Amino acid sequence: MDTSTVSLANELWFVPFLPLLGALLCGALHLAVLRRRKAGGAEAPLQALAGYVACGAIALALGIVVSSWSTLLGGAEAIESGTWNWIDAGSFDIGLSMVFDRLSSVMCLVITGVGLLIHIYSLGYMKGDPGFAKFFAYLNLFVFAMLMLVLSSNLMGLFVGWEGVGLCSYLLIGFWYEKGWPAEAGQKAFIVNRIGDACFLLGSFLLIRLFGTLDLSDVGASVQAVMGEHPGTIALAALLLFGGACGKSAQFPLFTWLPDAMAGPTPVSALIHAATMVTAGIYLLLRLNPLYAAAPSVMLVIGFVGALTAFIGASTAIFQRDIKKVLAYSTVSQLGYMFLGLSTGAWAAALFHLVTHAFFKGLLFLGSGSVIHGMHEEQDMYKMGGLRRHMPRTFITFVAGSAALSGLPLMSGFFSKDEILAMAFASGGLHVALWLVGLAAAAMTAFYTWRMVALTFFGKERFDPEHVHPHESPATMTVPLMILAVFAVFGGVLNLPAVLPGAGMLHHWLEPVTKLGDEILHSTGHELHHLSALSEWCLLGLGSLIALVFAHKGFHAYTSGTEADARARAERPDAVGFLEEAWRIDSTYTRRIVRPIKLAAFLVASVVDQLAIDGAVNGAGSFATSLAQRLRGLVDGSVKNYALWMGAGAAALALSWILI
Amino acid sequence: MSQQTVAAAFEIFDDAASVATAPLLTIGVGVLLYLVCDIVPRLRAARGLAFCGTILVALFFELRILGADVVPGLVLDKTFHADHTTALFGCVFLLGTLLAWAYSVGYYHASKPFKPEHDALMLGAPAGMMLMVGANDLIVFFIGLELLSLPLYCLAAFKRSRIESVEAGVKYFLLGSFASAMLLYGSALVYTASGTLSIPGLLDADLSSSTAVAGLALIAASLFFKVSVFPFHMWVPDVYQGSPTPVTALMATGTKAAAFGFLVAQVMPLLPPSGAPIVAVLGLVTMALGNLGALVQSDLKRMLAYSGVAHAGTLLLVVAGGMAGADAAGALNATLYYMVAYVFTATGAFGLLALMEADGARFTKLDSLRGLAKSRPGVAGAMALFMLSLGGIPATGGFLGKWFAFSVLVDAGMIGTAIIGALLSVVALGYYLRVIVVMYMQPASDVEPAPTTQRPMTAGIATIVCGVFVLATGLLPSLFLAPLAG
Amino acid sequence: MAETLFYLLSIGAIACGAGVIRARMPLFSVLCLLGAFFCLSGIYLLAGFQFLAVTQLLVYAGAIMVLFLFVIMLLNLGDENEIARQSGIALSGKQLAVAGTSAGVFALIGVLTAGYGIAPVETASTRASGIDELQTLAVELFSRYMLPFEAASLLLLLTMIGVIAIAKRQRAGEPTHTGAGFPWTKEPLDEESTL
Amino acid sequence: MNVPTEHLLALAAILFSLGVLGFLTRKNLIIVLASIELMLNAANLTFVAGSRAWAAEGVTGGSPLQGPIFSLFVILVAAAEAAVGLALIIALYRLKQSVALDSAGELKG
Repeated sequence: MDTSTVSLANELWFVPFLPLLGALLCGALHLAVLRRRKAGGAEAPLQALAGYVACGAIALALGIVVSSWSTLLGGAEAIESGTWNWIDAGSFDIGLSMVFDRLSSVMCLVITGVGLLIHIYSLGYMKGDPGFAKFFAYLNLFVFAMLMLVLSSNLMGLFVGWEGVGLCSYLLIGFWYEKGWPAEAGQKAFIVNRIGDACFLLGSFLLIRLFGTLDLSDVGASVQAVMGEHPGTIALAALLLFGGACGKSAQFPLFTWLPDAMAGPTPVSALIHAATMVTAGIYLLLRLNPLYAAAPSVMLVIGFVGALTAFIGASTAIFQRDIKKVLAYSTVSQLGYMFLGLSTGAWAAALFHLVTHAFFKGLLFLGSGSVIHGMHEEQDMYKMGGLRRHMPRTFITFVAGSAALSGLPLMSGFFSKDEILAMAFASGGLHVALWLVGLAAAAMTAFYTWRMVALTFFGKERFDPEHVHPHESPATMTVPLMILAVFAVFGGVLNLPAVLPGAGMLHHWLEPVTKLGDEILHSTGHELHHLSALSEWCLLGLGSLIALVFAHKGFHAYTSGTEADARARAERPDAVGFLEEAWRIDSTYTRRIVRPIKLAAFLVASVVDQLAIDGAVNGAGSFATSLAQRLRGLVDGSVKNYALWMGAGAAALALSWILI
Repeated sequence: MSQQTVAAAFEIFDDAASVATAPLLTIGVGVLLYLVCDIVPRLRAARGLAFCGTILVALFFELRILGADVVPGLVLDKTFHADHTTALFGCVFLLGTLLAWAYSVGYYHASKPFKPEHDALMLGAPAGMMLMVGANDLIVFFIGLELLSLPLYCLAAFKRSRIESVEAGVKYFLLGSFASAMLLYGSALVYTASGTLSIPGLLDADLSSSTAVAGLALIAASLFFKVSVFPFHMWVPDVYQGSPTPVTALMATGTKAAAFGFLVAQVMPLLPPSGAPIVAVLGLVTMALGNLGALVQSDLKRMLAYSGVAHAGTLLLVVAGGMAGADAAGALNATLYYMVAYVFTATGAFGLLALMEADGARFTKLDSLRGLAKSRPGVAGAMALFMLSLGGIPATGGFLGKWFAFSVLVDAGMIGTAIIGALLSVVALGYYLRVIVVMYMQPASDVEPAPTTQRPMTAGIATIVCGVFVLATGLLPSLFLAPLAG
Repeated sequence: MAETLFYLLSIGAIACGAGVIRARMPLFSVLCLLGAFFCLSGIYLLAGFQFLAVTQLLVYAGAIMVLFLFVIMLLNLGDENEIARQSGIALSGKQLAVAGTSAGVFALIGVLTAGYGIAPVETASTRASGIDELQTLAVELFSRYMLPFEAASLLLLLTMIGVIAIAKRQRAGEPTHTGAGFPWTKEPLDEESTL
Repeated sequence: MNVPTEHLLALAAILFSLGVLGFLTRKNLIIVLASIELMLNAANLTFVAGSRAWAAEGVTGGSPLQGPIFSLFVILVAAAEAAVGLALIIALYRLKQSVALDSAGELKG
């Protein structure tokens, strides 16, 4: 990086480490709580203290982020902290520093800003929970890991954060483990993510092989030099890293964990599974934009995956009954849009959507949390209805968020989504087909969003008024909602379309980061095409039209109640079922992949049995367990058998080496 | 003539040799001192001191080599060598032995009268390990191997009133002797083909004849037995489970590290490159078997044994990478780093089990850990840390070990193998997480009262040391890598 | 003459080896082993390795054999019922096939070595005093191989300690757990030693 | 003695595979132990054959001596191994009143 535009600032280390300190303090407070509980003392003051410590840590981090950001506004390209020489292995060194540049500043503002609001919200939401202090410890730990992820100067440090957020996500999804299924959902999330992480690691090894470094700026700078020599390796590395992003950002085919992750407390869903962690994949691709620019075939794959995910997610959300499931599938779908944007080389558009999505989806999750809180932990929308009278503040903010999500004109989501779609349209070729898919998904988005609003807040009250008394949430919860609502409505000004005055702020802001990627795209002839003002206006109009029409349809069909669903179920049971179960991808995994493997494993295991093992072992349960159970027969306790394997193994090894 | 002999001996035992063998001699003298302390009634109180003192003095000598700019290198007519790598290995062996010993304090009940014998045997073990990694001659290696193995056979059966322990000893002994016989026959074949037993000599010799290849294969097979690789791994779960837990800790870590050290540093360059795919397949199968085996265990010791098998599979992939042409120094460093991290992690995990057994909960079933986070948060926290490290979560040593291991594979161009291996290691996290789930997310079992009795201070210190090293290997790798780079 | 003797001794060694693994009684097996040692010792002598031949006889025949016989007597393994229970082969047909094949492969490896082409040795016998002259051996052992030599002494010491600790007669009152399964699930914990 | 090295090696190979066969098939621990000794002796014989061949090749220095030295160490270790093995057999016999191999089969899975 050019030193003249970089200023040194060691205070950047505090940005991630303040939350870490907060996490440690909260952990200690949790232990103190446990001790006091055993002694029978009052634990509430300690719990409350933990909450304030956690919020304070995030607030301080936000303070540093804002002051550093003002330095950037003053014209600096990046601020970098001193380097910590992490690994020094002679030929291969990794020095870690915190880099606060145009891209990470935006991410940090979102993480600490939205994070602080969600922390404050949690003060109210988690009140009275016995694990209050533990919750904040995890939450702070998560923010630490996420900040590490976006601030690290190299891929290794990024990966530490990457795994760290996964771990915290696991801990937080399984937070209410007493219920049983959250613990399982947490494990599923972690393990599906690990598949992606394995790809990530291998991708980074390939980068080491290509560039001899993992320093992100060096990698970006040296792509151009080697792209002519090793196009295959570059594409493979890019693809593997994208595999990692697929896991973390819940893209097809690894998205199945995200809906299950809703087992966690709602603030967790808002912070981790909507606003921040799931966008890590987008961040990774943005950060490595020169690499992806140099691998056009991978870019196309990303576009397909993104569009497909957007479509699957949106169509699945249509018939969900659980309000958090609607939002979860919606998140999957919106992340798909971001990847679609990236695949066209519209880096800024993807980041723009990431930011607006953090606002409105964070808002919607928190709003749904407020609803759930007010409805005594009820998540089924069929048992809601007419809530606007009972919780007006939640209602208004929720509607604002929904407007943004569905892309109603002039809302933040409208601009960001339209920019992605416009870019896809402008790219021409296959991207036009992807644009059509995205357009269809946008229509469905408008539909399911307003269906959700109608089912929740309008129509008859479908709950039992004897037992359920809906009430508005406390101010700690509603104030963050209102703040987020303001951002969700007006966030669009960050990056207005070119035809409006003050356009493309974010685009210009990001230019230093994406310069290399754009250059490579330019040199390979894949550069961004610009639309004429007329076609841009047309696209904006088309987007507004679709959003308005389908929002109206969705709202209108469901204000009266749930009859529309019942009718659809009666007429097309198969189609509805198919959509409800997320295109049955999860069960397809079981049927198409797990079962044949099981069968093959069974065959192999029985052959092995025939050769050397007496007595079959009863295998049951999942594929791995049943295979493992069969393999237990290998270790049957008989020395003779072990010796036979050894003798035969040694003989076979010797023979094979001689013969090869 | 006799004068000539003495002169030859003095000539060969030069300054470099004395520096290189100082840790070994310390151990030898230490064992004798320990026995003297045990025999003389007045000195019995000083036995612990003798044990720790010996280890610490030996550790000092190893650190002296580690810190020196000029290493002794090949000494004693090229039969032994000492450099930064062997010194670091030596430190790990000594510390591992000390930790295993710390966990053994207060562990034995019925066999307590024989505790001094136990300690003497344990004290001799690191000498065998150091001989193994420093060996540059098959004779030296063989004696080192036996110096390690024979005491371990006895230690495995040390709870001689329990059938499980004796059975573990018998199984380990029989299969170990079989492996030794293969090693000897293999060495004999290699010697017949090449006329030398020294590794530098073998590096120069032509080893392409089928005799030599068969001999190398048998040597490799016996090493594969020691490091527990398919199809030589089946003894591991039985022996680890049956042996006294502190002995298991030593067996699982030190033996494996020493055998891998010799395998990667000395044998790997001799192996035929065309055999690399077979070794890679063995590694993958081992990983699969280890992980799947661990998945269904309800006994923690057994689960950790299978997990150790899986880890051995990962490292065997490094060997395959080295055979296929990856940078040999890189492969050795990767192995060393992996093993450093693994030794402290696994010793800690096994040690905590020993601690809980000693406390009175005389079993190592997974269920007996239920609710541990509430009853003993410290033990649970340490255990969780070790599990995360074994699972390869960043900021722990286990992660960096895996990182280096897989980067060797990619360096060798074995990307397909690397992908399968990385995916297989995904499965592993399932059972490590289960331990954490059981400790943190399940209510205490009502059948078994929470273990509460004596907690030897040594075990506490050992756990802290393990924990610190696990984190240090994860966060400050330079500490361990810097001496190797120079 | 020497050649004939070698082949006779070879046949004797193989026959004794077969006897070791075919014997019904452990005692007979061990005696066959003794025979094999004698034959091999003779071969070493013929090949010019006097010291090795002597050591073979001293250590194997003199020490190891006595140990074997001692244990057989101690455990009273000559008893007819015992033999019926413990002799024989505990393998299924498939396992036997695997064992036979593995052993066959090892033999094959040895035969392969026959083709590797070191010329027939004619000059070795000209070395009158043999290859392993005691003096040269000693020099080598105390110089080049001093480290394994010293380590071997430690090895013997530790082995002695270990063997004593394991095989020593149980003290009265020392609990014994012989049950099937995991005794600690059924029995009370080990009490403190009742030395 | 004017015998080709190959014959020595072949004898060793036969003895080794006999030992392997005994080790893999027999049930009685004493006989299994005896089979191990047989294997070790086969290795020794191979060392002797190699040493003799390299001495005849005119290789000077320590190299032809390495074989017999290794053999000496093997004999030493064999004695130690036999002692440990027999001690373990005694320990097992105490608990199980048997020296059959399958009496050690509690641990499995």
